[in-house]
Formats: sequence, structure tokens, C-alpha cells
Amino acid sequence: MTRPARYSAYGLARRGLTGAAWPPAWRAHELRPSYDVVIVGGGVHGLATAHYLAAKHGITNVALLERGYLGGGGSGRNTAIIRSNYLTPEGVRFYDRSLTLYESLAADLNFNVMFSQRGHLTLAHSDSALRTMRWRAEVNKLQGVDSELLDPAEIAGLVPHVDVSDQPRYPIVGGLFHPPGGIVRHDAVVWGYARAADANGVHLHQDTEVVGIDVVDGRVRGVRTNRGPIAAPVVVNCTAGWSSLVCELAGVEVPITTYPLQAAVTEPVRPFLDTVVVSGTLHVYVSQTDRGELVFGASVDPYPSYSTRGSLEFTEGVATHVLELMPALAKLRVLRQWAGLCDMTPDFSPIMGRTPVDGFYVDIGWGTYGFKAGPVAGETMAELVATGTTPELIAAFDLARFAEGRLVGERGAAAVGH
Amino acid sequence: MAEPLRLTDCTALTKVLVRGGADGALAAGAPYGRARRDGSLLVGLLPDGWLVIAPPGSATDVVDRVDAGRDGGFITVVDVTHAYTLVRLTGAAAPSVLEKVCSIDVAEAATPDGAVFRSLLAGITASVVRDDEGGTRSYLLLCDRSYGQYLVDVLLDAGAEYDIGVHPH
Amino acid sequence: MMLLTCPHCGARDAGEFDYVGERRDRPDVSRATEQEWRGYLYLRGNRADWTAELWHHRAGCERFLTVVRHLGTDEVRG
Amino acid sequence: MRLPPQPGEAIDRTTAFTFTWDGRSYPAYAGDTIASALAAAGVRVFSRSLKYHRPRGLLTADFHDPGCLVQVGDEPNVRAAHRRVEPGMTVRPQAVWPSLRWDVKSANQLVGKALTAGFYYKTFIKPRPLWPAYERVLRRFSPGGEVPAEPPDGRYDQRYAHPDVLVAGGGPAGLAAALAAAEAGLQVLLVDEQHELGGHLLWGDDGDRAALRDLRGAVAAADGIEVLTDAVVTGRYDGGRVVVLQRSAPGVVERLVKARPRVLVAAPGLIERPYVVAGNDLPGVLLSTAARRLVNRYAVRPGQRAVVLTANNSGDAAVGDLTRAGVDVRRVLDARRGDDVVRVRGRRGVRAVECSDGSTVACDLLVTAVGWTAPTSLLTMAGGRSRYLASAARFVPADLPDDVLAAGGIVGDGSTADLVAHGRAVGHEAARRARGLPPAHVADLEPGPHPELFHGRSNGIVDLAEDVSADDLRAAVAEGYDSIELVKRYTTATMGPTQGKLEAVNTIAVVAAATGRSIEETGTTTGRPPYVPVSLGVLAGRRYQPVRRSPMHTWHVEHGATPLVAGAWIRPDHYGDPAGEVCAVRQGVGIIDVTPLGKLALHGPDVADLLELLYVNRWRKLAVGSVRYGVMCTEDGVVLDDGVTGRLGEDRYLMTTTSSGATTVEHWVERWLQTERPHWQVHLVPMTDAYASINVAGPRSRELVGRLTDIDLAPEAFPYMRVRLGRVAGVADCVVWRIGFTGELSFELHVPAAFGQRVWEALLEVGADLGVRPFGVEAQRILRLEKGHLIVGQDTDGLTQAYGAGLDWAVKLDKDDFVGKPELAWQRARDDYLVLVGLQPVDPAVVPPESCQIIEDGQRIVGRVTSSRMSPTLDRAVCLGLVAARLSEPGTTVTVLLPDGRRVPVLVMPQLAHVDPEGVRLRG
Repeated sequence: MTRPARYSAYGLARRGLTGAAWPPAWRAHELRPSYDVVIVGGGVHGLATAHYLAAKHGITNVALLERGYLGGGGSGRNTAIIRSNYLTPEGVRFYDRSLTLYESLAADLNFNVMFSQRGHLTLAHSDSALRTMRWRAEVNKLQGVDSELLDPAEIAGLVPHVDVSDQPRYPIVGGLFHPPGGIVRHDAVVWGYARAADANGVHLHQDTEVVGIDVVDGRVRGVRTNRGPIAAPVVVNCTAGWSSLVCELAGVEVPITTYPLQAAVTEPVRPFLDTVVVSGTLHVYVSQTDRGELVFGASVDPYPSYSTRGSLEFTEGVATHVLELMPALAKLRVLRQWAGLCDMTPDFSPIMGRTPVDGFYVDIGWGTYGFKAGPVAGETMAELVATGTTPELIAAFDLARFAEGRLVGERGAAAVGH
Repeated sequence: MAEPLRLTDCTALTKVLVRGGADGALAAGAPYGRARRDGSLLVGLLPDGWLVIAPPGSATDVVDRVDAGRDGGFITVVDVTHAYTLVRLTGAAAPSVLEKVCSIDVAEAATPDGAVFRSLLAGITASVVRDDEGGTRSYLLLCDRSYGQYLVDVLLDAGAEYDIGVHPH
Repeated sequence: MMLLTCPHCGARDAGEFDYVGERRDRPDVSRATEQEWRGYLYLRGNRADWTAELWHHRAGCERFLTVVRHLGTDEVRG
Repeated sequence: MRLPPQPGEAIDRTTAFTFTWDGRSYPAYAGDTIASALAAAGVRVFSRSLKYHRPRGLLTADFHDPGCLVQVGDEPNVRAAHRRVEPGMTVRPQAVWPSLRWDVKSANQLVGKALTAGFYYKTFIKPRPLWPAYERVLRRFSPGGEVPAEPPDGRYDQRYAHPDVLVAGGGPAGLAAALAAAEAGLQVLLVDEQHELGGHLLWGDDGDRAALRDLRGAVAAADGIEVLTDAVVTGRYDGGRVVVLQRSAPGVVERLVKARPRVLVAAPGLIERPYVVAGNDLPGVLLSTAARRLVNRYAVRPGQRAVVLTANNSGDAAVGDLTRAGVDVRRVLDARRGDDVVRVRGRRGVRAVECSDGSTVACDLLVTAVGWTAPTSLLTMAGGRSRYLASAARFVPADLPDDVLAAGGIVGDGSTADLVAHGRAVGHEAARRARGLPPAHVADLEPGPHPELFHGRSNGIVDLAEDVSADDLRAAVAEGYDSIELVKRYTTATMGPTQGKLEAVNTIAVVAAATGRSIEETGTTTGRPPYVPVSLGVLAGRRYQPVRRSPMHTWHVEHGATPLVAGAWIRPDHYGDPAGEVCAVRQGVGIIDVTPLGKLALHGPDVADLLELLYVNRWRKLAVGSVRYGVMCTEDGVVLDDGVTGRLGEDRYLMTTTSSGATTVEHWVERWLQTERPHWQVHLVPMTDAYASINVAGPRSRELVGRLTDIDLAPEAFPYMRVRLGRVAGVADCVVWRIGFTGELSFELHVPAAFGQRVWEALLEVGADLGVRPFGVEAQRILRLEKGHLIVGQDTDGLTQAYGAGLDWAVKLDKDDFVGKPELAWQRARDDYLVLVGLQPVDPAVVPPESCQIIEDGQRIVGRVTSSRMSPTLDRAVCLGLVAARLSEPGTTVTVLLPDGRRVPVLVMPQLAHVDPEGVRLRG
């Protein structure tokens, strides 16, 4: 196993002077006829699962199959917000573990993922929103997660451009501040995991589409791809927006509906916004990247679709709502808009674990919160695959809960789940 | 010279809603999407719903008249005078004002005199009846009463560049 | 935003409509098992293919209508 | 540098004025752009580059110029080569420190080799605690202008448009297409990005100008063509929506025109491509079209001594223009004959050009004409594709949908006459298709031959906006980021303010060479809207935010009500003293505006069946004149809404809903009627706004209402849970219910809306001696909490089924069917859910804030407080809460965790009501 070249300022300087090229971050391989584990989906979930299988459990005969290029789905299209201030204890614990992993990810992967813990502020425009925020704050504190209510004056101090007067149509009555939240460079997370998994011997196969899943006597036997068949006793589905289609290949029915989620970015401006600002009532969230661009998101589109074309209504809505919050931004210009796909479940919580088909595991139903869960999802799925035991952190997210009527309570915080 | 733009509050007019009887006499008089003048204004507001707009205070008469015309089918007649704000937008620039707030084509070919449509106007559901007055473009706009002030504010704002004037009924 | 063709109103912005869901039949309440009922509540086809859906023309004729739409392309069958 | 008057110049020399740039005053003429005025005054450096802070000047001299984004007053990122300068304008360079001339961040050039693609992913990794400090430094290097602290002046506008044909691009082909469509009798919207129609003819020769005069004259004379200049199509969206950004619109800052043409004709012409070679980003390197624009439109001599690298007519014409303008053209390198530029030398600007024959020519200007990019992104947004044509060295449109046509230079090459002829043919065909005729083929304009010239033999900047060099791209490929999307993401090439217009094809070419794949195989990145950056202001337009108001709204405002935003409604929260308002209701009488309550008239013989289906409780036996409380659930048994419904006549019912649930319930009822029970004879007529609704509550409410109505209010004549019709305060057709949310004797008046304020004022007037007071939503919340009435959505959540809401008494599982029945039947057999109970803190002075958690064993959550207030009636804290079923026994003490960390004991009460649990008062 060759260790990859170490990334460091020294290395940059040395190679800068000598003109020596950096080695590839990952390599291409021929398909082997069989692997111990096949992971379908080359986003952060699949890559993290592959990485932890290899790094923590020594399972390295792993193929990760990606239909397009690594990180080309939701991992490269989300707004890169990280937080753990969820509503239910199981949600909070789960995302808090993810946030902890994010904090050390750059060092663990030797790849700067640029996690900027600048704080995450959710604004309330009504008593009922404030009530839900207090609910979240109280549950968070009980789980040891830093989360507190702010009044409008404190909000004005934190984000000078926010209009906290009573002039707006939806005046701001308070907010939920979550200091450990922030943003990360989403592509870097993908590449960091890919590089680490590759270094441990995982085969990353891009342009490799799964077209069939072989199931015999209720057991998975392997997958068929556009490059040929692969035998494998374990197949893990990490395909987000397309996950119900992949499940269908294995004959597994899942309660998932795919919705587009749109985002937009502006031209860069000088740094003025240090905090991630979210308004549930106005369905908008805003952050400023290190490059100076503002990144906007909203709730999912009003109807399901696999189409990732952007809509005018989205940018119009975002603009209206952002200006409601920060009227001084009127002359800022939207540079680009795009959409990703979200696999929504009835209770706004993921589906993780076994399925009725032995050996066929799912890590799906990630809706609009998949990116922030990437590291912990990879860690727990790897543990499940490696040990055969469902980790406590994901026990509540089993597929059987729907048939058994045990939905997870995140539905309450669903207004804007970011 | 083009007719100046004016906005008139017509909320006080009697409005009676008739539901049902899609194959009856009302449908023949004003199919969905069309309005017809016949003393009062009969508006094909919904596929199985008609609005009769008549002078103020004539609700009982209208209800009686519709009741008298029943042909045995299942019909509901309700006085909804108070449920809606009704304004009239008249003037050569009226289509230009509507183009700012509504995505429906208000060109002659698409929505001639007597056309009726329901759509979003500045974000609220409203019904529009093109009801020209003496050859001048004129529209009746109907929305839920609670949105009435909002609609009027929007129209005045959109009409400001055309020197919109407000007229009492 | 796509256009939906309403049988009563013609082609209109999808923003005038509410999406209700995939069309599906309500099981017989007196006989449905938990499995069947929860399938009715939660399971959807969700295929990137032609799908019959229920929509409500909220800001138009107020009718509920069936729309056959391709979830991969958002094309609507007339 | 200003030349004598040019025949096609855009400037008006009779109107001269000054403006400031970087703190100094400069002259300008009307018609100048910011950049042309500065260039005429000899300014060459307009900005510093993103990464290396190298000086940057004009390159394309049009909107897309990456080197001249400036701050104009409070507006960041203004395109100086497009924006017309105005008298007194304050223009500043962006993101430089301390000055444009001496920018300390240009020290980055010294470590340039280390700042290769993705360098930040490879450093600042350890030690971890230092990363926030690194990040602050990194953010300081972000580009762009400044956002003002205060909202800018000016308004934005939007409008819809319905042209038959929309022509994007007002060059020769676009003008001809618009004319042809208009001659066919169609309505045409003609949109052009420049300040005047004409496209490249504007900076052309005498012949071009003559052709343009004719075309513009014809357009001005034609019926049915609306022209928008300084306007650009920003995107084509689903449903055929074509969005036009109008930058110069009278009376507003900008306007967005949302058009839905039957046919879109794209005639944007071509964008000239920069050449990638060392030093290609120095001030003094100009594209041939830029040089021609500066000379012919703005009478600016762009330099003294020039080298021209030409591969096409445009470069050849630039040689002529420059010569005529008195520029010493020292060398013409003809790329068609194999001439090339090896490197451009200079530090603050071009000093010399190294040529492929080994010679070095001293000069201050390098003009390049190495190829064209067809701006196909609008067509790909519309569902078309683009196809690479090696012989023409550019991508061309392919597979367009039937309602989209392309005309002119984007399709192929030709003389002005050829372009006009193609435009006419396309306009004619657009007219046919707009009429619904089947598509016919239009003879294509053939792309002429052009050498493939993307990058030279030295390392130049590919993306000038993002400071990405060819070597950066190659390094990314070598590191495994070898698909075009990965290269783009890793290097940020094409992701800057030029959006790929100048650099996308060069990026593809460099990546193709590095990977050994062809340009066709390498493919393009996805074109995404908007085509040019669009301001938030214009996207928001007039910022419509609908508001609902009750007929008594003005009264509330005039009487000091504190407004409460409740969904779309604005309601009085209180009138200054909510506790006093509560006491008035408990002791005398109060009135509240409850107009937002949903009210649905249900008519028809099958209404009782409908109620039986949608409510969990029973309705069949409801007598005329009676009302009943009902609960609705969704199919998963979760509580959807509650309210009372009364039977006004044999087949006439009035259903009320919660204020927040009114629309949901209306649609819910319609849906069941239309889709599941279409054979039922029921008509629903929404009546929420038809009535002003006033609840009169308190022990003296009968006395008060009695003074204004002819309805017999005596307890035996009008008992609890009954409804009567009659006059109130002289107003006919009022509906009066004897119900109440407050727990007091109360009458709910539904008054025809126009008379709402009259009745409201009459109640206050005739009740003055009874101490009547208006009360707001806050007092009502307290009153209902004292009485233990739940609020759906506050005391229940998205998972609370009917049994959990304490509604066991209402659920009738012996009904054959009702919505939610199966789940409720299963719920009753379980005990693993939370149950709503009344709660009282043992310490009466402690009011646990709503949403405080109920915990066990230190931190396990076993419920939460859903409602809480200090009760003015009981002078103690009262609450409702959801607790685990096993803790719901009356007398159980549970622990509530307060936000400050205190844990307080709270007692589970025998019932939800804290005040008058027996219901004596409301039945009085």
C-alpha cells in the first residue's frame, strides 16, 4: 500500500520551487470480477463509508461505483452548511457526532476541507417559530450541544446587515444561535475522502453505472454495471436522489420521494457576513464563502422531479426573502443557480441499515441534510457492514419503522431543515 | 387622447355565487371563462360556478331570480357580497398595469372583452373580468375581502407611472 | 417553472397549482392490514418515468386534476 | 488619447462633464462608458487580479470584460466597460490595499508557483487551532466590491410579456429576423445587450454603418416590434419562459421582463476569445473587437505601438482601424500562416512581444484575433446541445427544440448581407412556427474555416477573472481531477463573474490536450442561468408580500393594538395590557376580533356524510340550530385541525376551522369531495372573508349582546352549543353561536363583513357601563390555556395522533370509516406515545417557558411543556404539556428543566382545564 504524498505548506513550497508535480489524488482501476463490498454512489456518503471500512475495519477489497464523476450529485450541489442543532435526541446525537468528525477531518484526511465554524443563526419571525427554537435549544443543551436563543438586539450585533426593526413584513422576534455550526468546502470533503480511500486500496470507479442488482433467495449476489458484472456479498446503496431507483433494482420498496433542491451564488463582495443565517418562515438561508460569494438556498421545490434545471421562481423567492432580511443587498447580483436532488422521507429522517434483502444495505433518505451527515453516516455504515451490528446512533433510522408506525420526530423542525 | 387610468371601488355591488348546474341555463349564458351583460353581469367564474354582479342591495332579488330558474338539478345559491373586494381598473394603460402583476396575456387576441380568468395577481388569487366601458379598456378585479387593501395598494403602486387616479364608486 | 395544462383553464404556470401527490387508491378501511395501510401512507413509485399525479388548481378553477408527468424531464402529457 | 471625431462614435462631444475615479477627477463625454472615459484619459490599470493581484486593464472592452469590475457609489462589481458614465459619478477600484497602484497583496506573485491549483486544500491543515486565523487572512484576499450598510435608493420593477417572437440580439441577423417576423404580422420583442442596436456593425466600416442605418430605419418604421436596448436575456426556463433583464428602464433601477414567446430566436453573435500565452493578462493586451470598439465607438487610441496577432477578418480590420487611429502597428503576426506570439513581456503593462520567429518587438499594445466562441448557453438552457466543429474552431448549436431558432453568427459566418439573409429566413420561419405551422428547415449559415488557436507554447492565464493558468489546469488533471467538471471545481476555472463566456472553450482545450482526449470528448460544462449576473433587487421586483386584514383592522391600529403576524394575517396581539384584558373577560365582558377563523359554508343533502368522514366524531344526529366541536385527522391519524360546525338549516351547515388551518381544511374538504366522493351532493363555499367575526366573552356577555340583538338570548331559548340567525346592531343576516374558547359564557357573532366595524364599535359603545374591553390574541391564549383548550400545532405536533391529544372522547372507532381510522385503532392498542395533560408547577410563581423539556433520570426526555402562562385568574403558573403515557396519571410529579438549568417539580392535573373544569361558567 503506497501512502500518498503528504500535503503541507512545506510540500507546496518545495514542489513550487522544483516544479515537481503532485501525484494523483486517486487512481483509475480495472473492474475486478468480485469485491467484498460494493458501494453504489460516489458522493460523500459512499466515499466516507469506503474510507471508514478501510481505515477503521481493514476491509479494503471494496469497489465504489459512481455513475458520473466523484461528488457530482448532492455532494457537489449542496450549500455546505454543517450544524447539529436538531430537534430530537437521536437526531442531535447523530449530527453532533458528524460535526465532531468534521472538526478533525482536515487532519484525519490530510486534506484541508476548510471547515469554518462561524456560527449558525436561525431567525424566528413568530411566536411559534420561537417556540420550536426553544424546543431545539433545550434538547440540544441536554445532549451537550451549544445552542441558545438570542433576542433581536443580540442578532443585530451578530449580523449587522439584518433588519431587526418592526418595519419588515415579517419582523424578527428572536433567533437560535448555534456557535459550532458553519460551512465547509464541500468538494474538498469529497476529494479528501476519495484520496484517503484510494490510499487504503479502495477502488474508485467513475463513469460506472449500476444497471442491475442480483438477488438470489433473498440474498444479494452482486451488481451489473455498464462495465460488466461484479460479484459481491455486500452492496451498500448511497445514491441519495436516485436511491429509490437503485433499491428497486434489488426489489426493495422504500418510502422516498425525490425533490429538487435549488441553490444560487452571487458575485463576490468583500467579507461582511460571518454567520450562517437561516429563516424558516421565509424559507431561505445565506452564508458568505471565503471567496466572498453569498450562497443561498431554500426549501425543496414544490413538486417532486428528477430534473435539475433551475427555476426563476427560486431566485425570485430567494431575492425577495433575502432583501426582507437584509435590504442593503439589493445591488448584489446572482451569478449562478443550480439544483440537486433530495430523497425525502415521510419523517424527514434518513433510512439506514438493513433491508429485507440480506447483504443489501441502505444509507438513503437524506433529504436536505445529507451533506452534514456524511462523516457519521460513513462511520456508522462501515461499522454495520464490518461488524454486522447496528450502531446505537442509527438504530432509530431503520427501514422497518414505516411499516411499524414508529416515525422519527424530526417532522416538527421541518420548515427549513438546514 | 388615451383614456386616463382610474381605479374605482365597486365592493358594494351585490355578488351572488351559484354553484352547480354546469349543464344548465347559466352555463349557456356565460360558459366558464366568459362574462355576459344582461342587466346584471353574469360571470363564468368556475367550471361549475357563476358570479352574478348586480346593483348594491339586490341580493335577495338575484337569489330569488336564480332560484326561480332552477331546473331541479343540485344548485347552491349564496350571497357572497361581503366575501370579496371588487375594484374596476379602467383606462388605456390598464393592460400595462395588469402586466406588472399577472402572468396572463391581456392582449386583445388572448383575452377580449368579456373574457374572465382566475390567476395569481401579485401573489394572491384573484378573478379578472374584462368589461370594457364605451370602448375603453376596463377590468373588474375580484379578490378575497381580507386581501382587498393589499390589492388596491399593489394596483396604485403599479399604476403610479401611468398617473392612476382613485375614484369613488 | 413548468406549465401545466388544466383541462378548464389551459396552460398555466405550475405556481398556480398545488402538488398533492402520486395518484393512488385508498385501501378498504375495513380490511386493510397495517402493512397495506402504511404502504398507502408512505410508499411511492418515485420513478423517473411517466407518473399519474393529483394536482389542485388552487389559483384557477379550483379543480383537482390528474396530471401525467414524466418525473425525469417534467414533460406533461396533454 | 482621445481621437478626433470618428464617423460611428457613440459619444456626444457637446455634453462634457467630470466624474471621479480612485479619488481623482476625470473628464468624460455623454455616451462614454466608465472605461472608455478612463482609457481616453490614459488610465490603463482598472483592477488587480484575484490570486496574484497582478494589474489588469481592458481586454474585451464590453460587458464581459473581466479586468474592469469597479465600485460605483454603493454598487459593487459594476462592469466599467459597459456602464455609461454619469456626471459626478464616484468610481473606485475594488479589493486593493492600500491602493490600485501599490497593492501589497501583489506579493502573492512572488510565491505564485506555490499557489497552484487547490493549494489551500494542501495547507493550513495543522495545527488545527490556527485554521480560523488562516481563514481570516484568506477571506481578506476575497475579491469584489463592497455592500453598503444601508439599503440603496431606487426601485426595481418587473412585468410579464407575451410576444409571438422574442429575438435575443440586435445585430444584423437579429434585426433582420425581427423585421421578417413583424412583416408577417406578429408581435416581436427585440432585445439587445448594448446601448444601441447594431451588434458588431456599430464598430464596423462605412459599409457596415450604411447597412445598419437601413436596418434600424426599417425596425423603427415597422409595426409590432418592441425594442429593449441595454437589456439581455438572462435565461430560458421551463415552460418557455424567457427572462430579460432591462438595465436602462425609465423611472426604475432595473426591470425584469418575464416573457413567454411562442418562438425564441437567439441571435447573440459571437464572443471573441482571448489567447492563452504568458503575459496575456497584462494591461495592453486587447482583443481585436475591443480595439475596434475603442477606436470607432469611443474615439480612444488604445496604445502607441502595437503588435497584432490575427487569424481572421476581425484582426485584419483591427490593423486598419489602429493604423487609421495613428497607432504604430509594428508587426502583424498572421496565425493563418503559422505566426505566433510566444510571450508578452511587461510588469505594469505590455512592454514587448516575443514572436515565434525569435524576434522581440517593443510595443505597448498586443491585439489578438484568434477565434470566436458561440454563446450557446441560452440554447442549451432551452434544451438544445452544442457540438464542436474543429474546422471552425468553435462549438455550434445543435438539436434545438422546435420553439427555438438560432440566427446569424452563432450559427455560421458570412458577410453582412449573408447574416441579414439568414436572419430574415429565420425570422420568417419563426413567424410560421409562432402560428403553429410545422417546422420547416432553414438553410444554415455555414461556419467558415478557422485555425484552432487556444493556447500558445507558454503558460498563460486561461480564466482571467479567477486567475487560473493553463499550468493550473494541467496540474489538476495530473492530480486526477481529469473530467471537465472536476477540473472546474478544483481550479474554479469558469466559475467567476465572466461565467465561462471568455474562458470555457480555452479551458476545455487545455484539459483536452492534457488528457489526450479530443475537445469533443472532453465536452462542455453545464450552462446554467443566469446568462449575466442579475441583481437581487430586480429579482425581487416590487417584493409583493400579501397581507390579510380584518374589517376592523384600522380600528385596532388606531387604538394602539400591538400587531401580531399570524401567517398572512396581521392581528392585534394585545392593546397594552393582556392580563387586564383577561380579567375583563373573567369578570365582565370582552370582545375579540376572530375574523381569521376559517368559515366554510357546506350545502347539500350529503353534508352529514361528509362530516362523518372527515371528523373523528359523530355528526349524523346534529339537530338544526345546534353546533358541535369536531376534530379532523389526516390518514396517519395525526390531528389536522379542530373547530365547531353548526347546522343552520336542513341541508345547510357552517364549518369553522382554526385560523391557521382555514385554507388547508378548505382544500382538504374539496379534495375529498372531488376525488374520493364525487357522487356526493355537497357544495363548499368559503365564507371566511364574508363575515367579520367577533367573540363576546364574559359573564356579562349576554347582557351586552342582548342590548344589540332581537335574538332571544335567554339560557333556555339559546343554550350552550346552539346557533341562531338574526340581526345584531341593526345588521341583518348575522350568525350567532353560543360557544367559546375562553371558558366563559360567550357569543360568537359572524357579521356581514362590511358592517364589522359598525358592530364592533356598537358593542364597545353600548357596553361601556359593563366595562367591556377589546382583547387580543395574547389574552385569548391565556384564557384558553386556563380553560385547557388545546391549540392544534402548538399543543400537538406533526406526529400527535388523536389519542395523544387527549381526544379519546371524540374518536368513534365504531364508525364504519373516517379519515385516519385505521391508525387510530392501532394507536389505541399501544401506550408508547405522549399524551397531552394539564400541568401546574409546584411553585406557583415559576412559569416554565413553552418548549421546556420534561426529563427523567437527569437527562432522558419524557415530554415537554407545550403551553404555559401566568394565570391572572388563579395567580399561578398553568401549563399544558405532552408527557409519556405512563406519567400521565393525575397527581404524578414530573421534572421540568428550565432554560437556566434549574429542575422544577410539576404536577400532572386531573384534567386539561385549570379554571372551571366543570364548565359551569360557559354554560351559565
